[in-house]
Amino acid sequence: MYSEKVMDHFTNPRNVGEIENADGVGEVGNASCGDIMKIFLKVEDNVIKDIKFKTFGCGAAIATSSMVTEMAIGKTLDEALELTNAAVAEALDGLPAQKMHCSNLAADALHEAIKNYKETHSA
Amino acid sequence: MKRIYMDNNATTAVRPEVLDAMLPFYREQFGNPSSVHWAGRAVSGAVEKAREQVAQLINCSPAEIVFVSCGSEGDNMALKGTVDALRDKGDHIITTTVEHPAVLETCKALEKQGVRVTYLPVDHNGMLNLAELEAAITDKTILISVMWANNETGNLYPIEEIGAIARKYKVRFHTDAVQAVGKVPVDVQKANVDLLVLSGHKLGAAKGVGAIYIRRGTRLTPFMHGGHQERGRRAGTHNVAGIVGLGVACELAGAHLEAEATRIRALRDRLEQGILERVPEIKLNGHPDPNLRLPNTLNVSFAYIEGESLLLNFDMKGIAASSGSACTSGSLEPSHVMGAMCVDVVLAHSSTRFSLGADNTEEDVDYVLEVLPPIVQRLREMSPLYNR
Amino acid sequence: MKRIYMDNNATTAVRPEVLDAMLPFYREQFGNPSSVHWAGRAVSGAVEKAREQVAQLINCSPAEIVFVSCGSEGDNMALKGTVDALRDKGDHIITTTVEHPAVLETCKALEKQGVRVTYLPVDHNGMLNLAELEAAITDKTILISVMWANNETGNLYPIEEIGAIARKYKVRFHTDAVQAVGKVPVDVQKANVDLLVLSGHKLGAAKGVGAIYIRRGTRLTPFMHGGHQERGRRAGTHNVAGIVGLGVACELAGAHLEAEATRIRALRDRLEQGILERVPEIKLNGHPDPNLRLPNTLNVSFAYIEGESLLLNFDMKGIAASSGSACTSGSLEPSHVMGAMCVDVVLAHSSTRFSLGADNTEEDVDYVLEVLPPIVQRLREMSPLYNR
Ligand SMILES: Cc1ncc(COP(=O)(O)O)c(C=O)c1O
Ligand SMILES: Cc1ncc(COP(=O)(O)O)c(C=O)c1O
Ligand code: FES
Ligand code: FES
Repeated sequence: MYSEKVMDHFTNPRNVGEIENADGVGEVGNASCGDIMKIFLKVEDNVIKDIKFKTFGCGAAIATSSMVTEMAIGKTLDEALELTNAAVAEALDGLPAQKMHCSNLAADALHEAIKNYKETHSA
Repeated sequence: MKRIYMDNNATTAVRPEVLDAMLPFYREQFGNPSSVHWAGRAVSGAVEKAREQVAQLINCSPAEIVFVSCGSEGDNMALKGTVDALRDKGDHIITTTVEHPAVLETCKALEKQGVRVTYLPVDHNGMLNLAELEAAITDKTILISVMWANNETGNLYPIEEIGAIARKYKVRFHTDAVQAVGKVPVDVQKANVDLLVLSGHKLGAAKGVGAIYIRRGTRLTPFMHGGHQERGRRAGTHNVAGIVGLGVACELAGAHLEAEATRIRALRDRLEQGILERVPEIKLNGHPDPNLRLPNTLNVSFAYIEGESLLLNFDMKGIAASSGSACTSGSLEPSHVMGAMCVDVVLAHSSTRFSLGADNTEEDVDYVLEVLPPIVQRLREMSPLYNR
Repeated sequence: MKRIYMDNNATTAVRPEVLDAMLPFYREQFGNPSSVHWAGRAVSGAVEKAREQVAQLINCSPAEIVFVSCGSEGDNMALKGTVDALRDKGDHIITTTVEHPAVLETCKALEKQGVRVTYLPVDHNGMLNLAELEAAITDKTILISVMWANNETGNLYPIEEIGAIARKYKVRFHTDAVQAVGKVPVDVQKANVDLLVLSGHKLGAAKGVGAIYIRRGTRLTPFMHGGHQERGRRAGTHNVAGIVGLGVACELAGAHLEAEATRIRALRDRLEQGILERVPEIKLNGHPDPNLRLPNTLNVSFAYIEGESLLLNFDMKGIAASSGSACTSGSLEPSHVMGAMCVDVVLAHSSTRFSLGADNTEEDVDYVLEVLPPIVQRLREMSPLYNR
């Protein structure tokens, strides 16, 4: 059902955990439909220096979370904002059709975290 | 890698004796049992023998057995055939919120045709209130349909008592016994059921064959129209090999029922106790008394984690189980059975069913008990809902 | 004793390659294709491969194939599902008087629900008048259902032309192709059919499996309600082994279609010519041009004698064939197909179908030609209708 990349990220997820005193935190999804994603950012000079996630969800949800953290780290906030859900799914060599809704969360969670950073760090 | 199959409520391996019995009917005795000639004759005898074997397991007469293609067909036939046959008598069906989709979706389809359906709720343990059932009966009630055992929790319903209520009010009684037959004693006379459905692949026969018991004198409109097979009650060329195998599976199940139930119950109890001891923050789903569940079934929820990722991790260790999570179902909702029991939706997503079978051993159970706790812990540590 | 099976329109032996392909799915790859774990995954790939093989044989896309349990189920699904889905558009079905009971009895059941059905007559050769078909279409017509080939006579119907008429009037077109698929080229695109039914055991797969082609975009209410299998179009656990076998049978049939049709046609023609030469006072049933019939089918009536006694005599010589006689059917009427062709009722009782198959040889044909004439003669001499 899942590609090798998905299984790899599911089995050995990158950047799992929380960042204490994170500069930005984003949370999307709700438990009733099966997935919640939380992303934590450490930002320096507009660049994502560190990123961690926690996810409640299926294999696709965990793999997309892991993948989005890998893709975002080292990017400027503006570059990270351009990451799309589709790009995450593509980087995982695709997801099964019935799983596309999970992939619609990872980039959203990242964007939420950036938004949260900008709100709390403006001015 | 070790492979441990604990998903026998989803489907079972065909038993070796069953497969052996089936094989001659593909290339040697391949005739159509409806045919007059040599190729048909041998075969029709084999179908009739299987009918006797099935009848014996559930204590009915062979003429009351009709072969069908699966449990779902049996349930469709029981419900739709009753509504069509008894339309003049009434338009009301009573069933439960925890039935298999084969019953629930059929009821929904019947509702579109104007049939009224009462879906009885269950309590937190998944059990019915029989006073409520009795109170739901009206003079328009034509059918009560309650499953013998629930596929997700293994809960056993009080079929004899429901049969007595049905008889008291002269309402027809159907039971989906797909999960019960072969696992626990099933006696249609004692239980006073009028219609009962079973499915081969849940008891060691092949996929693609099942049977419905139709009590003598029960008017039931055919579901499958066409040829005269099954005395006009089910059209379509007989799945001869499948039917022969179902007969043998029923005979085997009957011969070893008690011993096998005892053996499997001990394994299940060991698994249940072991998990409860080793993993904190879990919830047992279904009746807390394991004797009020099928001997092979255990359903537990692991707080904070989701079922599919749990199953995938089990799978990587060779363990096959199943989950009530929405993420494994193809729909967006977690198990309707968990919902009916008012299991918290997050816990419903992590509900995990272990259903043991003929091939499981104590070593299998111990292996599961060994690998399960660290998997749960690892997933919990990834979960935003979990706070140590 | 020699055993010569010439009843392949009733059912066929499972081909050895098909059985080989099926065997791993009973005890090794026994999982439920809907399951997430190892036991389910391998199996779901196998089901999808079979879907492609079936699709290829009839030139459609795999997503347009739904697996069912037999031809009868397919026909029930096509007709009942159409009526339910298109009830708002109309209430009229056009079919023929020579359809299989799976279509005819379903139509009769639908008539009880208020559906109007036109049963098109056939001529003495069993053929349709397409002008009559066209004239029967009204703005309430929701379905035309005409079989691709007749099971008793082997007559081939002009499906492409009927498809063109259906398209012209924008009426849905279903064809029962149970006898055609695997014997003659079947192309759903060319023929412009919307629904097509086939059955495994008529083409070397097992009994208990079939398929329905549902053209993309064709609204069809499910016949079997329940689980999400087959993308919600057919509930019930997949008959995995049967489906895998059906796939292989379709692939084999496609690979050898022309060569095998030519070979079998030659045998059938030899049998046909031989009988016509050797036995006086017989009548060929169906189209006189053997090329307008299935390559494997011959149906003849032997004046003055009754079919069951003929079959029993054949049987004593090891020959398996079938008859349109009432005495073999379980009903009191001789074949409705013979009736529709206005075959004299006494001749209908002696109508005898020889349907050849993969295992038949020239020796088989010659053996039949040798034993048949004296049997016919002996029975005629016992008949009060016969006066030399
Ligand atoms: C033309 C035709 N349609 C339908 C059927 C029914 O197929 P099945 O026996 O697989 O239900 C048959 C065979 O019996 C047939 O010959
Ligand atoms: C309780 C119950 N009823 C009905 C069914 C349907 O049986 P089948 O898959 O044979 O159609 C199942 C199994 O899936 C079941 O567990
Ligand atoms: S989290 Fe439910 S399908 Fe992915
Ligand atoms: S003559 Fe005996 S059944 Fe017809």
